[in-house]
Amino acid sequence: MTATRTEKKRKSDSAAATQQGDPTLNLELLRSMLLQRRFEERCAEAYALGKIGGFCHLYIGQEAVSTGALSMLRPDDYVITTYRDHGPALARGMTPRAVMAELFGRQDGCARGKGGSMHMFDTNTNFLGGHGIVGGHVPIATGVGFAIKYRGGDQVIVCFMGESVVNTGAFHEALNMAGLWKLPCVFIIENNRYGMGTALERASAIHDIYERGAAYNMPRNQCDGQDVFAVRQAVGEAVERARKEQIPTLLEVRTYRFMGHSMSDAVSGTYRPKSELEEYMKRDPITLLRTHMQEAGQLTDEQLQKLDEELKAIVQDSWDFAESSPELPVEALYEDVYADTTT
Amino acid sequence: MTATRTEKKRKSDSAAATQQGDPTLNLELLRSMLLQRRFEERCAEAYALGKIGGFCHLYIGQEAVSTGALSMLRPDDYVITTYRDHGPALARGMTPRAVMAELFGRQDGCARGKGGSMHMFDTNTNFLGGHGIVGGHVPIATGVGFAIKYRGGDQVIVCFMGESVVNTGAFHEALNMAGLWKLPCVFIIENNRYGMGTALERASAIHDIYERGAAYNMPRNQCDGQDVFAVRQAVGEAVERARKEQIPTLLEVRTYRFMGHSMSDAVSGTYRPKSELEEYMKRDPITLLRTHMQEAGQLTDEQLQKLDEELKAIVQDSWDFAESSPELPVEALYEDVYADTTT
Amino acid sequence: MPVITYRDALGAAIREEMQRDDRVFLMGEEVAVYQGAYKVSKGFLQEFGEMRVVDTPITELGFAGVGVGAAMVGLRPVIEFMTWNFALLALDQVVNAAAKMLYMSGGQYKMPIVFRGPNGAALQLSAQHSQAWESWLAHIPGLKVIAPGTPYDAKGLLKSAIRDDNPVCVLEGEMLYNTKGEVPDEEYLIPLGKAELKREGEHCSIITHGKMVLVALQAADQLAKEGINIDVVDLRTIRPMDVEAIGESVKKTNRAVVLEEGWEMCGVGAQVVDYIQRDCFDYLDAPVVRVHQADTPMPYAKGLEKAAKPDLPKAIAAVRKVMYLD
Amino acid sequence: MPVITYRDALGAAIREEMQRDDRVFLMGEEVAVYQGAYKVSKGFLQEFGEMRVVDTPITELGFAGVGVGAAMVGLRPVIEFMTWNFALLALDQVVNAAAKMLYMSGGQYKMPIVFRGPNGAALQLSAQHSQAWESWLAHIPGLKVIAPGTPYDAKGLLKSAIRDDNPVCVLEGEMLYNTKGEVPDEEYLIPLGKAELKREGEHCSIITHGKMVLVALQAADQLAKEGINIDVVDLRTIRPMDVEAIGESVKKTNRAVVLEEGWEMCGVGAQVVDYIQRDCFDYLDAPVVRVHQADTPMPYAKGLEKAAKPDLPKAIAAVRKVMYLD
Ligand SMILES: Cc1ncc(C[n+]2csc(CCOP(=O)(O)OP(=O)(O)O)c2C)c(N)n1
Ligand SMILES: Cc1ncc(C[n+]2csc(CCOP(=O)(O)OP(=O)(O)O)c2C)c(N)n1
Ligand SMILES: [Mg+2]
Ligand SMILES: [Mg+2]
Repeated sequence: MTATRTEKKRKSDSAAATQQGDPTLNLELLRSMLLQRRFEERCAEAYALGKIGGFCHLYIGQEAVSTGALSMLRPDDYVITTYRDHGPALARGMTPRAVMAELFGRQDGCARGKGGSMHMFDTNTNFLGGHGIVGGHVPIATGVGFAIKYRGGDQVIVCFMGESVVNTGAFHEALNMAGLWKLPCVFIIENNRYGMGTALERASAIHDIYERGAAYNMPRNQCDGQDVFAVRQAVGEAVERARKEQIPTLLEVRTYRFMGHSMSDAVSGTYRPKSELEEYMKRDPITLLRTHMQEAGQLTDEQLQKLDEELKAIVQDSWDFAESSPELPVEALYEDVYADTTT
Repeated sequence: MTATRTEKKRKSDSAAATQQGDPTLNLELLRSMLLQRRFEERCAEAYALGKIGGFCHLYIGQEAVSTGALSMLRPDDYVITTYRDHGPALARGMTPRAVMAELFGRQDGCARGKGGSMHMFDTNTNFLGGHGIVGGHVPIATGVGFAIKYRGGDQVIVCFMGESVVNTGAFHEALNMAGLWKLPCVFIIENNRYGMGTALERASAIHDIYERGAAYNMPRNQCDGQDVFAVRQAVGEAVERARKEQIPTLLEVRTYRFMGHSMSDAVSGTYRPKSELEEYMKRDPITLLRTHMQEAGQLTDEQLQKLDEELKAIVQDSWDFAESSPELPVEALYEDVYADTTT
Repeated sequence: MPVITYRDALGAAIREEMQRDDRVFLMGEEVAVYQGAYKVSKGFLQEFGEMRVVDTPITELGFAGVGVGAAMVGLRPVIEFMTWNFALLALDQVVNAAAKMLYMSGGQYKMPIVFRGPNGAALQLSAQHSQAWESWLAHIPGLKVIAPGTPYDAKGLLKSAIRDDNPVCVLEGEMLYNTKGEVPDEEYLIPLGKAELKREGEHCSIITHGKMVLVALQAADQLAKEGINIDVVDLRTIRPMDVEAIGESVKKTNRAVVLEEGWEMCGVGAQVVDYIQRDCFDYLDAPVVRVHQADTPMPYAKGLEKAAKPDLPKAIAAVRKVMYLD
Repeated sequence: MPVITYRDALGAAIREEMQRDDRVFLMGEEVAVYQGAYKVSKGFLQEFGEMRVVDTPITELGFAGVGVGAAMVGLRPVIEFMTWNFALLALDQVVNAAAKMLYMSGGQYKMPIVFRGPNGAALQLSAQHSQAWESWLAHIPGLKVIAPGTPYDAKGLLKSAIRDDNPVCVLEGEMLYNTKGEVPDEEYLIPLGKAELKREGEHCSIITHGKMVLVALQAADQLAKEGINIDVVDLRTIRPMDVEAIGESVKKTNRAVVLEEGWEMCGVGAQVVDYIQRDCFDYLDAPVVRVHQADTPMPYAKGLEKAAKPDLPKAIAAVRKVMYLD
């Protein structure tokens, strides 16, 4: 039952080829990825200006993962992730306004300004957070898979996580249950090679971490996380398996973060050399897609510039919106502690 | 680096053959196993009489695991296990008197009567307990392995655990660190097929659980836990690897418990049929060893009977000792909460 | 009225709610095939099937999180911990996920989940298996915490807990499961957050909850023979605590004993004392006296265990002390 | 006397103890290559090497247990939690293993281990990253718990903690790491279990610990201008608590405010109130007033976060209240 990697790769190649030819789709993918990039750039600026506070983890460099994966979902599917959540939130279709207002801690934020950078939530898009405890959201994802199966639905849940998560007990317990009970979960490891300052190789006894799936009798796969088509291919297969056969998948997506771990961490230095960063930046997921489209004649320079300006304007709008959104009144402190409802 | 199972098996066969011919050794093994059996039988009796209280988990049926494994250790090695600890404590060389007095909750118990059935401890034999939280002692074992390496010693630690433990987060976190840091730990899963009333197959996504070792880059193996020679062989290899190369091993030993989970659980019924129990009892580890010795002409009926009587007398002596050991004075309640020493 | 055990009262509460609402399910170790470690869910697997009565691997953290996930998307999990001792492993999910989800999400994701299981010491289970966690849980905003002391309260409170849209921790007592009491056949609910005056008296209040309610009632019986009449306030819910009921009682009796199973430091009793001194400062005729477990891990030896636990003689001694009778 | 930061005082304490005793080692996330998440262990890897300064995977439960195992066989681990928020995952090892090992083993296995890291809220870190755990830890017999508020105390207490043969939990403050104070070059130790009177005054006592010590001192400064003189009792150690020091102060001032960072219910303040009403019943001129975090998870929004936290205006208001000045 466990899928082998080579099988997957073969299927990938042909299917991906077809996909890569679709200009409308490609434009959508590019738009989604570029929106995240422009958004995060402005977040860095807002953080420096003190408009955003607390811990703030940017998604720059990893946009092909969120966009590729979430482009394979239906609106009624579920998504859950870590504190590195701005990118996935936008890729899922949450409005830049709601996300930016949340970052600014304002009333119109997607969590009323109570969650902040690490805790984006949105019932409209079934976006289940934004979680701050490393590993903590993985059992929650298993629980969502359980609920889907309980109700006899054909939804799936996509659970993103950093590669450090695979060493946590929560991951192990959650994946064992998902494998045992055959739940429609797609576990996506965003392997950006570092958990804060700790390289994967210094934290995990094995380095091809998707192989951990074997311990849970789970199909597993690995793919290039800078190539949005590769991500779509691998996630698409996993989603289909989850939706049709209720079989979970562990997917390792190899990517890299172009920024520091959080706003308080240097981009390079103690734990990774500048040269390594520069090497990886050559495979910027947005550049890869853009170049592909340009070479295929799907995108002119002019179109690109227009798109970029449009997205910048959207992000500026989100900033303006956030800034004009009211602060919460002090009474709001005591709201949302308990629901005052029963069934 | 990971050892394959077939390799191991091959080595086993020849080495085991030599071992099996040593009558002095075999008599020691038989004595150790039979002592545990007779001891546990009297525990059941003492429990029924109310002399032992609380939770009490007997080891009957699994004696080849403790005896086989611990017969491969040096006195300065370390041992740690779960609440099912009377057998391992005796096999490690703790006196029946100290163990029985502990069970009776008396002053001369190995933990002054404060630990009870689940918490046997003994600094003399480096017996590190007796732990009640499923999975909790596995990171502790990794820590002992760490300390050995830290000091540059060549000791090893043997960590016994039930098969349910492999699903816990603690197991995963501990084995990853042991594999990553190459610590001299021998993790022995006593797979008696059930965790309380839950069959392994209903709790673990994979059923050959020693395969979990692959996730930790750890040599792994499986052996027959009713055959004391097979246990010695497999543990011996693991101990040597740990001692000489500081490489940990995950070893699954297939055994069966002949009693209920604890004294309050029926021997068979809801979760396992009587017929299954009877089938397994045909492979009583003591009968297997005894028959082997008898067939090899190493043991006469008379010798066996004498041994049995001697062991029964030892157990009776431990009972008498325990019964005459004083109750703790009430002030003792407040002792041992804090050490009043500093360094 | 029918007389049933605490165990069966809990079982009936869950069964009725599962019959009423198919979003309710029971999950935990040994709840299904084994019929419950303490047999609260006897017959459930047969009645509701394996999708609604779910045996888990030994993964307290994991299955608590599974419950949280299921609750986020609209199910109503009842998560059984074999005992709360093991729930220590799950507290990250209880505290960091369940208790905060509504808040962190700005009111979007409700958390209708029940965490339940036996709490506190049974008999000679030693240090790792004998802990009372109510003060820890009560510390956490976002949680509700109940500790029923009788079969009647157990059923009524647990049903309310299952219908509540917030995470509710239910602290049962292994030593209570076999105790009996009247429980009507007709459906009833007991509101969370309301204490009950279990016995009326004017000389001294005993404020207590859970397993210790029985001890308090026994103390009241015994003291009544000497003409000392005790107001026994059973908190029933620890969070939110019925501060008014405490105040009413103490303003009447002017003396209070707080009786609990757990440890002293930062225990539930400490909080009750704080409420009393805050609200009844001018009414108190003596310092409040607390009765609680000795400040040690629980020993195995029978005699020491007895010495460690709060019990009837200690409760009576406390009343005598607060009344300056000795 | 040299003036150094709280961060460097902690670092110096660990460094000196590692130099003194080669059984002492530091383990945790990011302590080595990254030089410490909050840079307490800056330079350690270079000085002591990777066997004594050990980066772990993200496995709070696991590496806490590794520490316990190492301590059982004679090492003296200093386990760093990146923050105590994450230590929630490790509490089974802290409570069920470390705190009970000596007791369960009948006095055989000592547990010379330190668990340390920042505790409580920093700035806008939101619900999952802003919790103060002292009351939970103080609840547990077998643990010692310290919460230094100044660089001087941090160094002296941490050194004592490392030399203690019991498990000691050290609650630091992320917001304190950059604060400065005088710390002598010569070696000194501060005994665990002793409070310090940080300021003398006769009108009211403020009993506090950790981060709130600075707030209490500011309050004292400000109130002094109005002629109100405050006794500031810095507990320094939460468990065992210096009950005598509390009593002495309150018997002198007859009024007390208890100021802490954590939540109200079953908080450290509740316990302090209990000690006060027990030992100073006849001395109190007013109910003790508590200041603590609002009874909500910590919100992200700056304004709400400010409203949730105990601070100088709230501390002053509490003193005025307990002195019936408003
Ligand atoms: C249980 C826990 N321990 C520690 C932390 C602190 N922490 C936050 S993010 C992080 C690194 C996580 O790395 P990874 O999972 O690879 O995700 P990435 O940040 O690379 O996306 C750490 C250690 C935490 N939030 N939770
Ligand atoms: C964390 C935790 N959860 C639950 C329990 C209750 N419990 C005690 S033993 C046991 C079954 C363990 O089975 P296994 O590991 O196979 O060991 P065996 O009893 O078969 O030797 C359970 C569920 C516990 N002690 N600790
Ligand atoms: Mg990473
Ligand atoms: Mg078993």
